[in-house]
Amino acid sequence: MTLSLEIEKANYFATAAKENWISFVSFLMFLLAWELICYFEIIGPYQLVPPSEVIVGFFEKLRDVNPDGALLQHHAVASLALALTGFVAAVVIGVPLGLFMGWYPKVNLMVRPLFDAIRPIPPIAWIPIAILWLGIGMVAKAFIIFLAAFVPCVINSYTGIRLTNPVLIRVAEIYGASNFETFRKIGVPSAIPMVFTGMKLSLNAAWTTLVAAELLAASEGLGFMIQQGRRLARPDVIIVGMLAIGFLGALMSWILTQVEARFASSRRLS
Amino acid sequence: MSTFIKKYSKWLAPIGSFAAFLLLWQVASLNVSADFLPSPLMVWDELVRLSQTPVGGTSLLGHVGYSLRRVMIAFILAVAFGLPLGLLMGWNRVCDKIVSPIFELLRPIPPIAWIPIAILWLGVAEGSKIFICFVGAFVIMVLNSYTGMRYVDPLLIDAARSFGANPRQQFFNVAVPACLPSIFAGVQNALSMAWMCVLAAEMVGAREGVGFIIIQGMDLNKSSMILVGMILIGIVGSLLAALLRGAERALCPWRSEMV
Amino acid sequence: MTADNKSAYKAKREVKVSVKNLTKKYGDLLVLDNINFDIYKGELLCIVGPTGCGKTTFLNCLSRFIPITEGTIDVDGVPADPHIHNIAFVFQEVSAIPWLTVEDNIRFGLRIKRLPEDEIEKRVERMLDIVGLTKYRTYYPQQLSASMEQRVVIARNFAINPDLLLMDEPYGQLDVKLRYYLEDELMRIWKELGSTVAFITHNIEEAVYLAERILILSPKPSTIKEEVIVDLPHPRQFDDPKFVALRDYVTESIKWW
Amino acid sequence: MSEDREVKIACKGISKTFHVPGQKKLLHVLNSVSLEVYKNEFLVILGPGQSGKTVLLNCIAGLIEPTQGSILINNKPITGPGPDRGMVFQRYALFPWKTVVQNVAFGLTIRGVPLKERMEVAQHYIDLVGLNGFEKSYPAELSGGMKQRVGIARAYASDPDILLMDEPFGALDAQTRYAMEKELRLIWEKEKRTVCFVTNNIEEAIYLGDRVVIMSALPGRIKTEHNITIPVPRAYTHPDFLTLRKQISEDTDLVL
Repeated sequence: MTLSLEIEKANYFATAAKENWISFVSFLMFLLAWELICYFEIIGPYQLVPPSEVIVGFFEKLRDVNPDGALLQHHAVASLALALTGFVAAVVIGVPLGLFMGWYPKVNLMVRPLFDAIRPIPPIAWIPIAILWLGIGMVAKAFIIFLAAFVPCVINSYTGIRLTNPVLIRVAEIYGASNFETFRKIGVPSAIPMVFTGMKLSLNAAWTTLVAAELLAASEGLGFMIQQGRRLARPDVIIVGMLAIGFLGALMSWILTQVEARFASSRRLS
Repeated sequence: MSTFIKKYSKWLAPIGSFAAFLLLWQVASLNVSADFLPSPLMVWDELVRLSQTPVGGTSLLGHVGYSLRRVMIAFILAVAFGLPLGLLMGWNRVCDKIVSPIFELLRPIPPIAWIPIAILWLGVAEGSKIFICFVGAFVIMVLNSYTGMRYVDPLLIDAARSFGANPRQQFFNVAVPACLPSIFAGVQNALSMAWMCVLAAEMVGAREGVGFIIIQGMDLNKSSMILVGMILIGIVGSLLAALLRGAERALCPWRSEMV
Repeated sequence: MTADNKSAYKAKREVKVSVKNLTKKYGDLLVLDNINFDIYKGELLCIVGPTGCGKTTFLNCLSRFIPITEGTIDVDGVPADPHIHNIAFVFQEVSAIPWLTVEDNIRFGLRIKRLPEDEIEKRVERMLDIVGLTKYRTYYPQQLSASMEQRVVIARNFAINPDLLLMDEPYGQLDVKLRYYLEDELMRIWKELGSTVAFITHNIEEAVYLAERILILSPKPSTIKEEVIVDLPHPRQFDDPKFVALRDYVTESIKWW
Repeated sequence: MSEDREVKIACKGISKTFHVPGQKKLLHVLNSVSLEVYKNEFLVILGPGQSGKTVLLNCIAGLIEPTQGSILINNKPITGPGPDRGMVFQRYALFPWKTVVQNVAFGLTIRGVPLKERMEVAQHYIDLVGLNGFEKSYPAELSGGMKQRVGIARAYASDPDILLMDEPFGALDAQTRYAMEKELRLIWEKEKRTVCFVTNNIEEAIYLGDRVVIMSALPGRIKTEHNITIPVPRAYTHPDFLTLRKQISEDTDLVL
């Protein structure tokens, strides 16, 4: 009866909830240290600004287009729009492709050559050729983001369906189900948890690649904003931009987790 | 014939798929103008040319050497700091409570978003590039070793305790070996992340490295140079990954049958 | 075990499944060696063999999951085929589909068989009642105990009114007291629905407790070593001398430990 | 017969309640269990699946702290796990990265016994459980029965006074289980220790136990006790064996 051992371990970390004050204190210490480093100018004002100035900078950026020529919200919307288009396209194409590749060996043989060639090359390495092919506009960036998000979707859907419990496949076969019916009724549902993992990874990849693309060639977006912040030695703009990128990335992942939880609870995926 | 296939089938599939890819590329390059998509042969000639004449003052191999040096320094530092921190956070509740708030603040920021501030702090030279690769690899190393430690089977810890093992023995003799598989997964992911970050850093501002080559190709509008760079990046990346998989199989023999 | 009680047993029964010189080789490793036997309509046949006698391979051949090297398997005189015949299989591992409720699990096989909806609903209600899970119809498998989950699987398999129900040691991991209870329940369902059941197990006492007839497999390469008729009324007592004699007889034939 | 025998383990009013994480309700698993185990006695604790018998065993092992009550070994209260009690687990709990001989010698490694001596002791117990020839194998390469032999050898090798066995044969098929029961009884006759053996299988309890203690369903408490006087080696279909089995079968609860 492993019940007792799991409970002991869970209690070990759960009862620690009342020790959250340690986290609170350590976070305060971190901010304090940061404030003091700037106060005593251990790192110069042109390289680092204290948290207080970052907060001020954040509210300013919501109203002031300087120095990069657009409000924070505008950059954020531009980045989100671009990342999500690439991400959604990758999911819509990548997930079904991964599922079919995992289930039907013939499909796998057909797609494998192209896929294995793309995979080892990091998405960021595609930026130059994409810009050469599609110019520095939105299309090139969307293509790069699509590529970045596409690979994890395919890999995880492929792995997910190949890890289907063989006993359940036999359950369908014994009742005389066709291969496609077994794919639809057993393969796909059991792959769903891994598909969601893949979507989270590809969302992360899309968001990372977006920043890279905006650093290199963009006229708007959070990546462009922090690059301008560097060119104009405005560490407050850079840090605000970085925190915004981090926050939005985390927010999108959190939303995806909620969708998965609701989806799984309705289908009780263990 | 069938025994031949069975014996070499492990190699046949990758070779077959590579040959099919080359064919696909050749056909595609025929009906598209060369400066958009050069044929495999043109890229091969470019590779030969580049390996003789230096680009921006450094030979092709020199560029790869620069990139690898940056990746390796950052990777080793990330493992040296990230691995112990991750294991400790997973094992000790207090340490987890102290570090995780700061870690959770920095974790969602993609390593590439650190490039501007890194250049501001450490200039365009080696320092900022190594720092960016370090950030990327470090976060992944901490995460994988932390998760590995938290998912160690409590039964193994209790087995050790039943023999009177003290906490130090439980940690070193049982917990760490038990999460070796996730540590190796972390090491492999950290290296591939470092490899990606060095590209980004070099593309934003560098005079050497594979990232520089593909940006140079873009600036000179020479697609064949870009493709040479991309193929190099793909090959070196895969070699690094294969190297680590070999190391894992050597260091964890018990896993070889299971894997 | 005399010859006459075998012929008397077989005289009044109709053959449902007949297996003729079934042989299975993996490469040149012989696993099943020329197995011949029949299963009679509405019979509860138990097949028992020593550990490692190729029981799983035998089952996979019988259920057509893997091709057989030689020999034939006929159901009602026609070569067995899951697409034509109603073959059902209760696996050793619990095989309730995790993302389907109890009632949808039972509907699963019926839907694949493309039965009309009203017939499906009728059978689902009946099976829920027989296994006593009507109260739990909207539960998911993880919310049930292991024994209840196994009963969902049994209900799902009996629901399609199988020509042949194969059961691979379904109660192997359960509490002993629980196993007696579920074995009695299986007997009840089997009598009520009159299905043909082939129950395969390593547990000799379980085989003697359930079976009308027992086939004993030899060690690898396995063949039918012996056939034993169990002419005791159900439910049987494990301390009844005749039961104990039969159990000792079968144990001696298999004993390797 | 039990007055003059030395008491090895004494459990006094052991209760255990778990806070189930995520739910507010408390789970009462043990309800003031008192039990004495005599020196070199093969005691079997029999109970249905969910009866807290494993938690009781873990309390004796010191891996779980009881909410109330105390446990004395050689009349001294225990403070936690210790090498005087060796444990065999249902799910084996072997170290996958160690070979068979390294697993068996684990207890001695923990105590810092020099290598040469460790290997000799480990080899003795590997021969005792019939695993010679498998010293260099990894757990992943062994069958269920062989894995449990490693578990038994490992527990014996650290020379404990007490062996605590948590449904060790629960995952084996019926025939391998008979083989392991016979094997364990032979090993125990050769190297006597005080044994606490937990199981839900009635035949196994009667075949192995000098005394069988029966626990109720959750919250577990001691219902009754039977002394097994059938001469060893015991036959599962012996009339006395069967009558005792019928009696005990009535005492155990059915948990659906």
